[in-house]
Amino acid sequence: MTTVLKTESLRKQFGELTAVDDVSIEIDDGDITSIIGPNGAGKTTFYNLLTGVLQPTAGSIWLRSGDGATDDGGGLREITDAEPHEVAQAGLSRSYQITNIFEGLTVRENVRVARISHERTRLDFRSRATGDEAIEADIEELLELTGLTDIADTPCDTLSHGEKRTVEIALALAIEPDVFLMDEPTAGMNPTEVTEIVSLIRELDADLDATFVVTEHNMDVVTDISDRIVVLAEGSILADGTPDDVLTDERVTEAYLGSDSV
Amino acid sequence: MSLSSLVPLIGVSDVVVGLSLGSRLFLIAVGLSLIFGVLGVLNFAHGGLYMLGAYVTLAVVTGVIDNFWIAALAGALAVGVVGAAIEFAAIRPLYDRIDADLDQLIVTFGFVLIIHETVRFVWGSGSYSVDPPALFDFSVSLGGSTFGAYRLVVIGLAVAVLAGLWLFITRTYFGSLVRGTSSDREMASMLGVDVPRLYTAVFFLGSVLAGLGGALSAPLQSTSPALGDQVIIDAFIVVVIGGLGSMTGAFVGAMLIGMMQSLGPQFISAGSIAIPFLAMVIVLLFRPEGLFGGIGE
Amino acid sequence: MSSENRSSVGRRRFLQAAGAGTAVALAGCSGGGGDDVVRLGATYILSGFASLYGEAAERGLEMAQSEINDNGGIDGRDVEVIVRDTEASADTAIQQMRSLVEEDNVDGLFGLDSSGVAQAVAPQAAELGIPYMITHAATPFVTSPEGEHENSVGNDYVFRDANNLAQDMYGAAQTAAELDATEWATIGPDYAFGYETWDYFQDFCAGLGVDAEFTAEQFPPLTTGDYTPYISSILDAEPDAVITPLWGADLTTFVGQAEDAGWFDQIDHTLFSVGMGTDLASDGSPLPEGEYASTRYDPFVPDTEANNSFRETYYEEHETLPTYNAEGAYRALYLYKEAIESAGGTDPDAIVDEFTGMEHSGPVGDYRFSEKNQATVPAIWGTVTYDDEWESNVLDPVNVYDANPDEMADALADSDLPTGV
Amino acid sequence: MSATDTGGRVRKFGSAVADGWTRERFGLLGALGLVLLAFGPSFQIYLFTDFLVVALFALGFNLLYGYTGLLSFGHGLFYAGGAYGLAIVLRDLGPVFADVVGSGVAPLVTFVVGGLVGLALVVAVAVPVGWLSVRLEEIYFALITLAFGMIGYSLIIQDPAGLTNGTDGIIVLLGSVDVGGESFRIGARQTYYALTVVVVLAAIYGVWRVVNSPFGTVCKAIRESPDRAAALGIDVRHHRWMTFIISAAIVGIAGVLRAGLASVASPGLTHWSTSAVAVIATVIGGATYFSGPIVGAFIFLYIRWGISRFPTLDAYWELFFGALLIGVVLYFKAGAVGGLLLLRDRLFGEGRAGGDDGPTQGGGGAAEPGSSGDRADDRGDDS
Amino acid sequence: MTILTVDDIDTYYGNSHVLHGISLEVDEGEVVTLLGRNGAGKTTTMRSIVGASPPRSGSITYRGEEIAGKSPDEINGLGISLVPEDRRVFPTLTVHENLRLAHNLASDPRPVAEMYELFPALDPLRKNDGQNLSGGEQQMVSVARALVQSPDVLLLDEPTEGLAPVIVDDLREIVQTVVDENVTVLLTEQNVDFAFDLAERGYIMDTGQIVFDGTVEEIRARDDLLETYLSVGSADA
Repeated sequence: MTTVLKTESLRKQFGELTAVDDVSIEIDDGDITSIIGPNGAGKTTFYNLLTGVLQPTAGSIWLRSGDGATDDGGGLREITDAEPHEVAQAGLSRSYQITNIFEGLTVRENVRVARISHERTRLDFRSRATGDEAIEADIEELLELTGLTDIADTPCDTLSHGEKRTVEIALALAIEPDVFLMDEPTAGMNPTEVTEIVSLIRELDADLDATFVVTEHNMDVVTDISDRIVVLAEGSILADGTPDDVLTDERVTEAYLGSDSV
Repeated sequence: MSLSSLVPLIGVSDVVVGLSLGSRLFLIAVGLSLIFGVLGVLNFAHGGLYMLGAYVTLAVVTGVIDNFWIAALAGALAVGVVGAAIEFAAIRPLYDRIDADLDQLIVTFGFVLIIHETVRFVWGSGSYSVDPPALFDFSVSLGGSTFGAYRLVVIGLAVAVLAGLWLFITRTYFGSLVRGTSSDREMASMLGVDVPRLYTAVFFLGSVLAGLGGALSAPLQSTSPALGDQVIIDAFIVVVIGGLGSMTGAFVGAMLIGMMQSLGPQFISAGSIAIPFLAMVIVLLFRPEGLFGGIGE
Repeated sequence: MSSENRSSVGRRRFLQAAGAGTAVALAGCSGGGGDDVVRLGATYILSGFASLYGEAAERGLEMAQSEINDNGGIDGRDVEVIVRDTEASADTAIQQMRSLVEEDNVDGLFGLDSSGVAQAVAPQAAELGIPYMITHAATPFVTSPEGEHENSVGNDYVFRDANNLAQDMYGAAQTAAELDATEWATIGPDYAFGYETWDYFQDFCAGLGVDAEFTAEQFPPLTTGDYTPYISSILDAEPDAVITPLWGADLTTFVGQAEDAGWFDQIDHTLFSVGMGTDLASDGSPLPEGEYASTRYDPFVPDTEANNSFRETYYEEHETLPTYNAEGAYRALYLYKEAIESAGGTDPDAIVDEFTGMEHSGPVGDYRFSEKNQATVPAIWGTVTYDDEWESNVLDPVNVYDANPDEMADALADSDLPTGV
Repeated sequence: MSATDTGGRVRKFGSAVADGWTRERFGLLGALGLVLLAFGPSFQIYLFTDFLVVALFALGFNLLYGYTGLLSFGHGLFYAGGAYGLAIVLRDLGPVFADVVGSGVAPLVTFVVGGLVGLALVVAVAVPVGWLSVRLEEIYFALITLAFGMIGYSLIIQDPAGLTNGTDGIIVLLGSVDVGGESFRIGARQTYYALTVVVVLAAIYGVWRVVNSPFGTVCKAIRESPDRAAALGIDVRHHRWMTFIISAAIVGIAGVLRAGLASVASPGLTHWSTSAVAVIATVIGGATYFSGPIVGAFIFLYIRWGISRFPTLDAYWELFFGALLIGVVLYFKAGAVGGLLLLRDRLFGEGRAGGDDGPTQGGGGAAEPGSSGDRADDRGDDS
Repeated sequence: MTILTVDDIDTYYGNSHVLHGISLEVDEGEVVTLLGRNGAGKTTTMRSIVGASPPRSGSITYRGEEIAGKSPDEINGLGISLVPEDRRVFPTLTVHENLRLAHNLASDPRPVAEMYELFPALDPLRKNDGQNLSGGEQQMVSVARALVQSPDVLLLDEPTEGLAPVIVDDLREIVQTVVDENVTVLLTEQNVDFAFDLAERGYIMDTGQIVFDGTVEEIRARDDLLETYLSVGSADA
């Protein structure tokens, strides 16, 4: 197993509040790692640090470099102060807890934007957006993979919530990330949609050579998909290990159920 | 040119004029800033409301009662009512939109045109002058220069408005409603604040201040329909420099710009009117929250 | 308590407008020409800081229009005038002018208040092939043939029935010569007219041997709200006298603020070059008594039947003395009447031919158009005095300087500025 | 993709240059109309030329507003930049060119050089101004562009460099070309109309290509969600900057044409109230449609002209546009083009799934024009 | 008698379907708890009741009156006050201003002074700005701000979250005092001990639905429920 994403003593302070406190974590290639924790545990802040939306107060973030240019011995490159788009270009992609897609565009156009970005043709002013056959073929493939082919030409603002969540994932996948962060992929879904998305994630994990980091409230989903679970509480890592180990950990149960004895 | 060689050139009247220009700007800007701070609306029509205040004052003074102070009060209140009506009819429906702030800017720009044309229709295109209240209609000589006594009155009134408004916002119950709602609209609403009504009230208050500014400034300038278009841009500069939403900022920003306008012509012959805009750009780039921040600051 | 400069012609404009609308429809069908009216287009500032000039001009042209139409029209045809707003902008003025010529098929144009606008408009008159009688804008460059000076835009189609800036400054320099003042300053609007006034004044002073030094100048932008900073700056220079071409609402604002700043106590003489265009129209009296002002037409000089009856009729209707704007516009209609009647039709080139070198007489007196299409009217300067009978400021005493083109040219011999006469 | 035949009607210009059978037909009809107009009444040619110029101005403005969501209140700066570039070259270099290339073709050479200088000037200004401005968003972007526009305005009217002739502006006389005994005036009504048609159509085609290029697609995505775009590896600020420059250049071309048409480069062009014309036209036409600013400019100029036939109304013409602007923003945010498309859907029953509410009644009170399908800007040439 | 009835509501955030047909009832004077993990829909249920996230379908009646669709301030005016999960103390208002604001908006409030007796720790902080308070202090202000309105129904959303155990004990006592005054309380908690101490009945929520309802004793007796829906324990275990 090689490490593809690593944080070292990552800390984020908002005024007096320490949202993420000294988090060091190494994510292994090909794993599905779930990050869970009660509300306010710092999961979203952690994501925002990883993706460059927030700058850490202290600590560093490292990502496996696709182009071989590294500045440490382990094939990793530091992305601590990178801007969001630089992080994405470096190979870290995310989906959002609150659906964040290009609502006014069709499903196909959404994916096209991502492919254009990935293929670095985004500053091409002159050719047709639809003119690159390789990109169009990739789009078809991605739509196929995520099961969106039938609704490819529907404007996203008319999709159901579940369909939008799927587009969200398709977008994140389209830039062929090394590491794929999913922030509550099942948020706001009905049970049928949840089932569908879980099987999609499983299929993707099987088909793609990507690493997944998932936050999730739905424990069914977590236990279903995870190779490894990391529990955050009050900004720090409370537990880290296989699902079996973590879910039987007493401290974890207490953190969730709450207890005067904590 | 060194600073020491400049200083003797600045006379007492330059300072008084600068402060009175600043006071005028403050009276325009403070309502604009208040409305932005609480409602998040950048009211392009604020200059129009200011102009309307001057016209109503003029109309009252010439047609109803020959008392400047009563007329100014009437002007301020009438403009407040107009402002509240604008908020109620055209701005309120936009609060929940996704890109509300630009829509609101465009709608208030529509009112710039409507107020301007309505004023022209009623009062014509000509310009009017209003005499200062008789009590202050004389010139003061100080340090070798002469200026109208009313300028001092305006400076005093601006300080009084700042103080009054500051006390109102920080010391009264209504003020705490305004501050609370501006920081967390939904929580205020869940505690029982009728937020739309409060917004209308704040817009009314901001408009009253615009009207009052127009009324009090009327004796210092000629009143014409173009007045609103000129002052709104100055007001934008002031609130950006002072910090959108900050009353103290509006005051300091206004005084800075006032002094620039007063001294500019003496030191820079060409390009002087670009300087306030340059200041605005610099503040926007390096300190977009302005030199002061926050409502009630 | 307050002074007011307001038009009362709105309603009449509306009636006229309704007429214009129908006329257009007809003209559209018939392709223009062959109408039973003579249609003229006028472009003045009807909105904004200088709208009072346009409004005064409207009074004058309406008076001439009704006189002419009541007396058999022009060769039996009624005269109709379509008035448009230039908004003091060259862009708008040119658009209005094209619309008047191409949409409304007017037979001739007149008007223009702003010098800057006039300079942009002049070449358009030639391009559209339509005579343009300027009645107010004073820049000499529109009656200075193209090529004479780098700014010259004069051409065959552009005429001016009022005196120009050079004529006016010729009078100003003569006035200066009689005053006990050596240090001079100016405060003028920040555009060509402001600068040209100062340039001509200095050059005429030099050319006429006036003992004068020019020590300070301020050019605030148009529609400045508060002139006080500029006023302080001039006062700091302590000149003996100041000449100011401020006009429109700017002048009103300036005078009020200058009084507050003690201007008229500290400066011996102030010469208002556009003062009487504003002063008489308002019911207040913005110009302080005892200062100097020029006019391009004086309601009491010359003391002729034409002038006296014009003044009386105008006063009866509007309860105010006629300004030079009113007189210039009034006379423009008579100029067109005379040209069309003697040309026997409304062919633009024929009208232009008639205007060229025409000798004419009106309230302003007898004059002719010079070879540069400029009316040879005298410069008039006088002392501002309040007249109880007319309840208005008038010029008294008034000095008439016969602005002889040759003498003016001599005075400017060392200058590169053209006389435009 | 849904049929574009009927939608093409409101996209006359986009269609006129596009492939496809029906588009070709509409293109031909449009071209015929444009040619026929050249023989119309002189003033109508002038008015239509004016419309084309304002349409290009608004289209350039909307490249930034409609496609990246940045509302500029300072595009008058670039409108004026083009105009002054041309005017200064005509004034100062016209005689020089006459000496170099001979007086016969000099006016044409001067005009072309002037136009290019105007364009270069605009780009030279837009590069730094844009770089600084795109650091800000929303209301702050509107304010900083307003400030930049007014800095330009101040410098033009105070003219510290002695170039702009202050408040009076610069007279623009295009002159006549004499070649082999034939002589024609560049500024003559038909000539200038033809020239404007060619330049504006070419510019519109260029914009259309940009909008439908990979770059344009990315811009649309940025408009919809900047942070999402960044998370896909798109440098949002850089894209906005590039768009700003292209937008300014298009507006600069419009400014060059404006100066020749108006025969004057006046400082009013820089003033924020001129920038507002682009805002008005775009909002009225519909900012999320490619053709929105063009239709908006048409409505703006022809209503304006209609009003001008009635001087009493004319005196208060801005009142109508104020009311129209408020009405459109409040009740019909998709603008005129959105309205036409909705009408078409109603008439021909070409609604599509989920479009039953129409574009103005999005859920939660958020009336997003983008919620309608059939958005001209979003369609490439695939169909 | 029933004071608050939620009947088959569906609530969305935009397109996101968060509540799927939630129904519950609360009797006057009763303490009812809503249990469930993060994201189960507890907060959204609270927000639906107070009008901050109105349901798209279904009805909510308070004392027999339909309140779904009323604005938050109207609902508050009927006697329902919420202590939100994230406290939401007005940051630029002092403690006293926070309380006075709520006090003045209520039709029949308790005296503000009473709140300082109930929360003695707040007394010395009267003039401190909301933004300068610790998390526990903010929670006290938030609860006091609701109590000062003397509501008939008090909604407490995760009141113990992030509080030190000592403060949790204080809070329990205070809520108990209020309950003794016959105020109806609807309480969401992840801290089940706290909830069980106070509540008589409870609903368990998961993924936007009610999966169980019963008395506290019934819930307590069902370890499987606790495992499945409240802890992180394996669902399919």
